[in-house]
Amino acid sequence: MAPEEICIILKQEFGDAVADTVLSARRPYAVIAIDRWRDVAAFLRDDGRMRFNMLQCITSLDLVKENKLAAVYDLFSVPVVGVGPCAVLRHHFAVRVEVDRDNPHLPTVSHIWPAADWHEREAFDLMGIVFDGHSDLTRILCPDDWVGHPLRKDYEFPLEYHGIPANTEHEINSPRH
Amino acid sequence: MIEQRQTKNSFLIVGLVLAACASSASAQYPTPENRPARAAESELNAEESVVTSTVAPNSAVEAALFYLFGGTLLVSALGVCVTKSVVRMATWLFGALGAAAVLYFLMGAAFLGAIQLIVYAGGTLILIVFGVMLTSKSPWVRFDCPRIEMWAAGGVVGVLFVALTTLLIGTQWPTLSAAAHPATIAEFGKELLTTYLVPFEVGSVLLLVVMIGAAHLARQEN
Amino acid sequence: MTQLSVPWRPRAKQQHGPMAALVAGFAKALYATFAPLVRAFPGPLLIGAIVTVIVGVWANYLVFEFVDTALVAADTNVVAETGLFGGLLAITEVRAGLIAAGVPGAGTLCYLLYPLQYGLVRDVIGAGGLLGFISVIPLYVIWWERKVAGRIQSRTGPMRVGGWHGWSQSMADGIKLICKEDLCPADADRPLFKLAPYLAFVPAILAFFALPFGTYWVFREVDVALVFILAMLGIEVLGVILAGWASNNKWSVYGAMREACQMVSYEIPMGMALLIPIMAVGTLSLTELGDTQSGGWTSWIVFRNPFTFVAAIAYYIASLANCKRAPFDLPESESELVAGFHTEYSGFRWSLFFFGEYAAMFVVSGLCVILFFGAWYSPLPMSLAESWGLGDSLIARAIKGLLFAGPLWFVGKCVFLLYVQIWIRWTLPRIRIDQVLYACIQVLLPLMMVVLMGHTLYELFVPTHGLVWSIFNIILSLIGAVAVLGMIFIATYGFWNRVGLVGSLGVETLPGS
Amino acid sequence: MSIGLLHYLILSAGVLCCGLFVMMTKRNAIGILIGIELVLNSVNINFIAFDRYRAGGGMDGQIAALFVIVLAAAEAAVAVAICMNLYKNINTIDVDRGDALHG
Amino acid sequence: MSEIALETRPDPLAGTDKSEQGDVRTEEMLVNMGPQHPATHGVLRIVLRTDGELVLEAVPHIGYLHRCAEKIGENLAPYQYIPYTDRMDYLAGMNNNQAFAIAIERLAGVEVPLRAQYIRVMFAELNRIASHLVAFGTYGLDMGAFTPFLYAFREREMILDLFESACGARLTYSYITIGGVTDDLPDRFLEVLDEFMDYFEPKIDEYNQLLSFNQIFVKRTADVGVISAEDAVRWALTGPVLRASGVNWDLRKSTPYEIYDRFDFDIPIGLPGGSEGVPRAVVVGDSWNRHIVKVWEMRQSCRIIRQAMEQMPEGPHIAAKTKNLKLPDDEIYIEIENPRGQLGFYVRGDGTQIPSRVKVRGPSFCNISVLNHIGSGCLLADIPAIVGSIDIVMGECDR
Repeated sequence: MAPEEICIILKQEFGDAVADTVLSARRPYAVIAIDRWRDVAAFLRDDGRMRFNMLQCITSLDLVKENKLAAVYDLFSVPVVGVGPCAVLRHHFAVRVEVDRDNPHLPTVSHIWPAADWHEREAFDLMGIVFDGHSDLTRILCPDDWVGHPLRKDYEFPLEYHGIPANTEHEINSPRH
Repeated sequence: MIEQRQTKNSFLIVGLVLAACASSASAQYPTPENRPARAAESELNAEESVVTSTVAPNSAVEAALFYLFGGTLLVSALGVCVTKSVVRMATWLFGALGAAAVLYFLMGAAFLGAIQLIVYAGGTLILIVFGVMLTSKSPWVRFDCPRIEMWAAGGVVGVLFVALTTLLIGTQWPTLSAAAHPATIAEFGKELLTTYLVPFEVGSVLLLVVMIGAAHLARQEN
Repeated sequence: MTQLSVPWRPRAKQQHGPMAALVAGFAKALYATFAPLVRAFPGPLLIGAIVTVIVGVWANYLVFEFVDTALVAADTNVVAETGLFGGLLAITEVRAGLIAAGVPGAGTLCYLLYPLQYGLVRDVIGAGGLLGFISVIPLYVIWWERKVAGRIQSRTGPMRVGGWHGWSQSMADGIKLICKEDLCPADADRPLFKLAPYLAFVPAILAFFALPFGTYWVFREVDVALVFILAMLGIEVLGVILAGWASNNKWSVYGAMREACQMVSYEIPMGMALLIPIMAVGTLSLTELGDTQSGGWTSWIVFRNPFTFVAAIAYYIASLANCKRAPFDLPESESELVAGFHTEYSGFRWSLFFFGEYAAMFVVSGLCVILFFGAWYSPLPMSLAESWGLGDSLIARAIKGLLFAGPLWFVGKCVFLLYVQIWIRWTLPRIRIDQVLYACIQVLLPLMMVVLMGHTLYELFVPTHGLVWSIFNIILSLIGAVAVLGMIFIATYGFWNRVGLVGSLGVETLPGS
Repeated sequence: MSIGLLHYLILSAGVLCCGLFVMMTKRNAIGILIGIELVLNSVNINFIAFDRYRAGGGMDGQIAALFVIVLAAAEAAVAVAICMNLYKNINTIDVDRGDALHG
Repeated sequence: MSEIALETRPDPLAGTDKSEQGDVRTEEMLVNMGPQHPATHGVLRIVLRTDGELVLEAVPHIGYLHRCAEKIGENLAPYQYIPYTDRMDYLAGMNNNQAFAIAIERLAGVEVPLRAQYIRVMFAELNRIASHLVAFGTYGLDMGAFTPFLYAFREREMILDLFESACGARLTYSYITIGGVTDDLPDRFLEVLDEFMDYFEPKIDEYNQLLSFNQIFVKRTADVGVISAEDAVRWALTGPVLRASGVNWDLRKSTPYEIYDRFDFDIPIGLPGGSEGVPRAVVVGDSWNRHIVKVWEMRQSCRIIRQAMEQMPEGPHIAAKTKNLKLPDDEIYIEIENPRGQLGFYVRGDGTQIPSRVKVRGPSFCNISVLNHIGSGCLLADIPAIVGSIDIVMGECDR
């Protein structure tokens, strides 16, 4: 199914919850409002026309200009033998959910797609988006006591971590090269 | 409360053992004169063995080895007493078992010595250490015993030892020369399957029962 | 150069103990002396060394035998009365005996031979020789394992140390290990941690003292040799368990538990497999067991009847498990348990475990050879040697030793079985613990029970010298011959058709050229 | 000096006393088992010593010792199994804690 | 916020039989497997809750090799970022280069010459073979078989020799770059490659004999760590792990990128035990299938390479303008089939040369997240079997 059709169906089903659809871009996506996102997600997974059974990736974005953070969900429909006739759809689609940059709270979808578990942890770790309802929202790549969320545009790298100097070139008068 | 009971138990055990020891030690040990029929036989054996035995060590060496390994045995046994960690106790026990096996060799019971090593040191001891590993919370399990109880037990055991030693020294033991019959395995097997056939079979059945029972006990739910 | 301020404290330079320094110095001197020689004449030196060892050992044996003869000639009861301190003959008598035997140089020789009538002296010499052998065996089995593994894996294995195919690699490794720091984890049970390697090492050594290398080539002839050796192999486990426990490391404890499970269960089928030759021959003495197989390779116990054949294979499998060799190397399985029971060990203590393991490998192979594969007898029957009428001269005995029977054959067969162990290790993956126990308790044990019963019935009811016997014997012998030849063929085929070493597809043109 | 029966008997008395002491003072079930093993060993030394130093043929003492070893192995197996059962039920192998009959 | 009814995490013991629970019960123990452990293929740390040899829970912890690859991508022009991509999955550098190159090409609208595409596909498939050889060898190592490892590395060396002849590097190639490949093929390259293919293809059978169909190996891996097709899709597992679960899904076939639609090849998927060439004990989605799918894929890669060699056109090897590309104010997300699964690159431009966001979807990252789900209730020795069969590279997992 083409992205246009998916957007039309989503608009039919959820109306205003589909805040925006970007179809002209190289990679079409729909922007979904936060409050309906979980319903949309469940619909995308379970509806016979959608069957997005595989959540490939959650990309967190720092939209500084709009003072927003965003999470982009890339969904695939993968044929699974023996899971109904609709399971042979081979389309993919992206959904973007935007949150306020100062208070970034998103509902989790890790119960819908277990794959979201670690992606959400990563988005939390590196971008600071809090996924409400996530069972174990801890840092995944950075150490547990790390300060700040490195992928934000205003992030400043610390000069020292537990006594280990970072940015060693500037700190130590050792010959370079 | 607990201590009292424990101490009482100790006294009970010691009393029983003392009584048993005393009764057996005061009994008249059968001397060669009491059993003339066997005596002749043994003399015959002894004469033969002087010629054929190649293992009979000379008495000074035997004494040296006895003191060496007897000492090891005693030290190890004392080590078991004073150690608190169970695995270390098992290690001391290994020393005791090994020394005892050497003493068996020294007394000409080579088969028993080997069996002692293979069954006790190779089997039972490993079982014990295994049991410790399976049932220990922290690596070093210690269950401390109240000091009073230690002293009480030590006193009781000391008294027992003194009593036993006195009794042993006081008894008239028959003195037979060191060159007794060297037990060959063939004889051993023959005895086991003729005179001692019933105990032998009972023993094997017992082992079977134990095997099943132990497996059942360890597996049991709840 | 500016000092980098690091949050960790730089470690003080490690101090070697005087003993380690001494050993290292000695080894260095040894190496400096011999390495150039070996580099110059690798082949002749190696062959020369082997010949020297064989001749030396044999000469030693002949001297002992000679003294015995002389003593017996002087007094028939002498052997019996010779205790650890009690020598009976005076020097004059020895000299007289020598002169009577027509030995040249009796005047000086008698002084050399005189001490040999003391049991203690002979024991010390014998124990020294045996210890030398035991310490060389693991070194060379390790070296050989590395060479074989290299060949199997299209590598070369050690090539540098010592010159010729890295012949002294193991010695270099040993010296390195001795000089390494003897680490003990802070929370370990120190005394047990330090004791455990010896508990694993010493029993393996003790087992050699009852292991005969030939009819008279045994340190202590005891009639319970077999049980004794089994006991020693069993005690070795205790060291491993204590090591795992005392390390206070969870992986070590896992290794120890696995070891305990595996050993205790595999000792049973192993013992049962060993019972079969014992029943067939009727003795526990390894020397007697070996001597019944002197009639050529068809008289080997493995070919005695179908049940002994199965028992030999079962024993070999159980023995692999008993000395922790692949595919039963669970106690130290590096991909699961880091290094199992010896995770925390380093240096000398670590190497003790390996000494013990390789010594035990030799011992179980030796048992297998003695009990099933004709002990120290060659495939040719001894009767052939007698029919040649060689007599009893030195040369005749040398010919007999090389062609018919002798420690060389024993060691050779052991080395072949060791080779098979190595071969298996570098070919097969590792079994899982539940499969190990399943294989033991539900496969090997019932099999051995059936075999034991079958063997008993066979021995009782099938005539040992009849048509049936001959047919079985011939069939089994052929199977065995085919198996051995097949192994040799496969090995040779693999060797000749080996693929070139890594990187054979050389790059000729680099970018930009 | 020559070693006689008495030496072995005194030695075994010493080991016996050590074993009893262990049985009395250790709270750990496996510790008590170790004490029992010591006692059994002292018994075995007695048996074998009597077998060696007594007059008369036969090897009754050795065979008795063999049976003792067999029984000790059996007893140890059962005892360790009981310890594990105890541990499963009351989560310790302290014998004083196993006084209730609800196990 | 927690009024949302969530699926509870699976009970670690739910999968095990009741009789197993009643077996000899010992102390529960927390064991740290890694980050320094021989079986964790780098710096993966798995916290195991065990009862004796039984694993009740296996929680993977990652991040020990985090090198801020995504942050670096926000500060470099794409052609400068290419060398960082092959350091992510260092066993499949070519494929990583290719993925990022394709993402930038699609975003910036760069046309790639046909010859360059053929060379790319050829090298990507060669690298797939090399990567699967490592996976094969190290899996043998995890199972305690040391020899297949060295055989696999011997063959891999030859592939690396070929790579070296083409680009001078043996591990981090940066060969596939934006708009094509950095250099044209060296002289005689195709001849040598042909020689290698002739040598290599029969070797696959040898490996199978030595390891894959070895009874012990089959016993160790069959029916171990079974992932059902539904689970595999729910956890977004990709690559051989997904296909071993019986899902016929390969981006080279389903959404062909580059010129994969010009080749004739099959997608090997996991087969149930008893099918042709499959041992009886095997179950779809178990470790053995995950292993064998990789071996079968090597054969398919050989087919693709042979076809690419035949069809290799003449022409330029790189597009005219590849540097100083202005990235439009737009975004792209592409995925390609890496040896380990689907490697995704999200790139967002903002009108300058430097992307404003680069996101990497690492297949190892997603694949290893399923470990706790399948690893609970198995034996300790099965954990290396599962981790090894999932075939992770921590460099790409942690990025």
